[in-house]
Amino acid sequence: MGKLYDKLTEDYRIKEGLKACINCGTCTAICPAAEFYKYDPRKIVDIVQSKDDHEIENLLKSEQIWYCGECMSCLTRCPRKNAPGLVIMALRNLSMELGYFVESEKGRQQYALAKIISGNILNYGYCVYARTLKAKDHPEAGPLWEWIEQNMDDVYERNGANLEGEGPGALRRIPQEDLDQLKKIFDHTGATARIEAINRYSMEKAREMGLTPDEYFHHVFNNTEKEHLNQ
Amino acid sequence: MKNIVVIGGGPSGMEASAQLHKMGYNVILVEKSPALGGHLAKWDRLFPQGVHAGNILEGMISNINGVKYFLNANVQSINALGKSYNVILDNGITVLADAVLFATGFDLFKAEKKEEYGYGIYEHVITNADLENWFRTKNDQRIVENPKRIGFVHCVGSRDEKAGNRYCSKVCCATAVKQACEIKQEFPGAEVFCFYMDLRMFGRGYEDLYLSAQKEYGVRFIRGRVSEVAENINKELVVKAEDTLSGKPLKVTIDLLVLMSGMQNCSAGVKVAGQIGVAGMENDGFFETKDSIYSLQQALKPGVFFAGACTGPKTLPDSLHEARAAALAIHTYLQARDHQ
Amino acid sequence: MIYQGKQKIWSDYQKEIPDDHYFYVRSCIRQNLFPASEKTFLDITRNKLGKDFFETEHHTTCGGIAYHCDTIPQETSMTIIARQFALMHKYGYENYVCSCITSFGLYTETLETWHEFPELEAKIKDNLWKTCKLEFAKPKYLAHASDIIYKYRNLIAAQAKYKLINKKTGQPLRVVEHIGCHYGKMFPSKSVGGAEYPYVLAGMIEAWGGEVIDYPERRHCCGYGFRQYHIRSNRGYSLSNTHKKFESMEPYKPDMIITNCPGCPYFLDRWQYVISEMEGKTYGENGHGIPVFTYEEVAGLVMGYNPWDLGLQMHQVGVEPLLEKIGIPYDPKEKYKGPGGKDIGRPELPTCGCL
Amino acid sequence: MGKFGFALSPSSRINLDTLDNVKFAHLIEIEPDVLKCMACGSCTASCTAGKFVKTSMRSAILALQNGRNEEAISLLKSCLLCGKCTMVCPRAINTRHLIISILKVYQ
Repeated sequence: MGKLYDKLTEDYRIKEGLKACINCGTCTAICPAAEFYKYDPRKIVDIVQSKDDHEIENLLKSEQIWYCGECMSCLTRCPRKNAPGLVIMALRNLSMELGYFVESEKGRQQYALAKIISGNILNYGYCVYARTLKAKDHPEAGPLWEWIEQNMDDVYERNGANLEGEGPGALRRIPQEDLDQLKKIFDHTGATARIEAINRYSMEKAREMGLTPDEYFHHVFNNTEKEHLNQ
Repeated sequence: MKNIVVIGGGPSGMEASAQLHKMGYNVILVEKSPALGGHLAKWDRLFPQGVHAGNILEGMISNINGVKYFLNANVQSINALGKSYNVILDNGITVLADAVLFATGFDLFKAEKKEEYGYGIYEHVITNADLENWFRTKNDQRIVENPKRIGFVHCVGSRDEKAGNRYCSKVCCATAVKQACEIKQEFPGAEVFCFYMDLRMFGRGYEDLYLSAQKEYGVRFIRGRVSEVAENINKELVVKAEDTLSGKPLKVTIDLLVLMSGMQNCSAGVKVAGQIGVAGMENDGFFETKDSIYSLQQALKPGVFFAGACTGPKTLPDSLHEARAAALAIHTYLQARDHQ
Repeated sequence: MIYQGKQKIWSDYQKEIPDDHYFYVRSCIRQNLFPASEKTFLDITRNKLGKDFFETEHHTTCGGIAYHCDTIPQETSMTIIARQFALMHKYGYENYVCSCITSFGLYTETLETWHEFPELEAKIKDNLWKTCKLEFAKPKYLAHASDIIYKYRNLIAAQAKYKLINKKTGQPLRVVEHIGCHYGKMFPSKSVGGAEYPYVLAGMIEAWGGEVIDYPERRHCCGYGFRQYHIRSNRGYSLSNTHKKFESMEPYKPDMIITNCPGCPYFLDRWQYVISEMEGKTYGENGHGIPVFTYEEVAGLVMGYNPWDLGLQMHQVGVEPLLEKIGIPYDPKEKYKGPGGKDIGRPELPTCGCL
Repeated sequence: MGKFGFALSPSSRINLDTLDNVKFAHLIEIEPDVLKCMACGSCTASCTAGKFVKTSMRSAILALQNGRNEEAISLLKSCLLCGKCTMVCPRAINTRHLIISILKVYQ
């Protein structure tokens, strides 16, 4: 029926995660996001299955598709074997493909996420990496992390890691040939294109907001201004 | 005289036997348990008007006067022999039956399979059948004195692909509303909640039952399927659902939770039927009838008939209608067979 | 709670876990936050139990966190996973064990999706050849590292020096177990014990002498939420979900928490610190927090490892009260020392001073 | 937000354990028909004010049952008392009268 809906159904996560929803609410009942955000996974799935392009477009530009934590608790309980969490992933995917993600405050955070996480994978072969984990960005890591950051080599050695070392072990330096293969995989399977698209749309948005790339990063990482909480 | 074997001594089996006996057939009724009555014997009162199950059952038993029946008896083997069926019971009796009627009824869905509801794990979670038993005997330690809050969960093992049962069990909504009113009679001070997805109050008098549950008994209906039940340190139950009408997650702590277990085709019946190639349908496990509108009492195999819940969830009156229809269908079949 | 009811369910979800010969793959988060746990895993399996767990430096992240932060497409994570499987095959292994729960969930999801959509599997196979020139293979058996410790729990108990018992009272310690969401919630049949009453950690706790606590929010997510943590302004989500769990477990007075997920022990540990800073509230005894452990750390403790070799100094919530409860000796002066006893100072105490 | 840059979020979950239903009990005394609502939405569908401002009899009754009294009042404050909802209610609730009673009890 709708073009956006058809595009969504190309995603294997929609094929797997959306049969007919009966609106029973078992997903929302235990959803960690539904209690704290203006978020109801049941309603999102219902909008998608309505196949209404106008509504789906609104959804792709909305804050709500970014509230899910992808814990997949919904999948355990759905009596129709649906996975609202997988539906969300497909929506996010399409929102980024079409550049709609920059229309929402939470969607704009993809810029920072791509920089941090995809950056770590390409540079080091890890999703998170001690050298890039800064106490100033992670005050919750406590005074302990400040100490670790200041004594990183010693702390990791004492804890049996092989930080930047040769051969196997925790936090070893992953050989360049393997990082090259990861890069090839990124290029070949759309991850590089994804990063480029996120950057392109984000920089357009940054210009519109009158922010430099660094300011934009800082802004999306640290600030939210809209009311996202469900009171 | 023609022999007819009726398998299952619940309401449909008894009613069909009584009718066939009156028509002059030699009926052999086989019941696997020690008493007649099936699930009816375990029930206290019946919706919509609260008639006592015991009174109905008494009438049925007196009505089968003259029918030969065997209790504690199982069909050991059954096989086609020309146009008849050779039925051997485990008590040594063998019958060459001109027709076989499956009135094997249903098994209650095993509520412990819905692990997230904690039946058999949390002390104060019971089923609809457990509650009927308590209404009759007042003996169940899981039911505390003067509960403050009581919940009913509709669709347990029904409308649930994960539980393997996609279909609606038809009678649970009315049963839940009936039981909600009855428990409110027992504990007038308790708050009672029904968690439902759709209220299927389809029969005569059912909608009135619903209305009276709301207005006379103050039962609160929450549209949302229960997602999780947990036990707190006081052994109370923490129930989570979405109030889908307001779109918000909801939590309530209760003292007693009643799971409305749905119906499944009787596994013992399926085993017997399998010996003569009569099987449950892929989509729901209930026996396949000759068609879905006109010949509901006939199996695909000639000489094999059905009555009651073995072909899908049914109310008690539905099952009794089917029992009479099955008796007539058998009679028509045997007359036509003799003409050939 | 009726114990027999749980046993019935547990018996329905038992998986056959091969005894030996595994290709071992690390977790991004654990290498950074709990490197000693992975070291202990390999030490116990290889040196204490004499099993074959092979590791190569050529394996990488599975991309799981990026996938769940939605920064890489599904096809990318599947191809990275195919590369990991290909390495396993290349080194002659058939059993694959990963240290990460996100990976375990993603591997399982990937294998199931390939099974359901063979054309996708063919595409990934082609991707793998084009990008890495590696031969496509699938593991014969996929395990999470906690499955392995579960499998060996009685062998570990046989070598144990300590039990999860309060030395003074003789009573079993009251243990909260927290299972990573992606371990069993997506594919309950791939887990030990199922999604609702997982047994993988409960089995260890029982084998080592402790008592498992069942509290109302036991099944609730720790609140990691991927993007809900990695972006600073979203962390209220993560914090609030952990808070919900602690409020729920508080009346049971747990002595300790065991987890099998990389992120959960970090969040359950650090959010206690944040709650104490924000609200002035702590959940343990005498104003302390409740110490949170990985399963390898607990295995190591009962086997008599030096607590500081297990990396317990990388926890914000202090473990000393628990060590004393069990009767495990430790040298407080050694806690924050660098390699070879080198003095590298020590972290400042949190405001409450007592975590 | 303090030094962390984020804070604990308030729960939006409906908690029936802490529900204060004294006022609702009072409402039931003077308007017992409020219990007859089956949330069909006929009232909301026909609402004159609802075309312009978020107004819903059905949602208001539900909000009262969940102890969200302010929300209920806000869902009724634009009501014109035109009575169309009374005409369409399949349970024959005198919704017009009910609205007046709600305002009396809750304001």
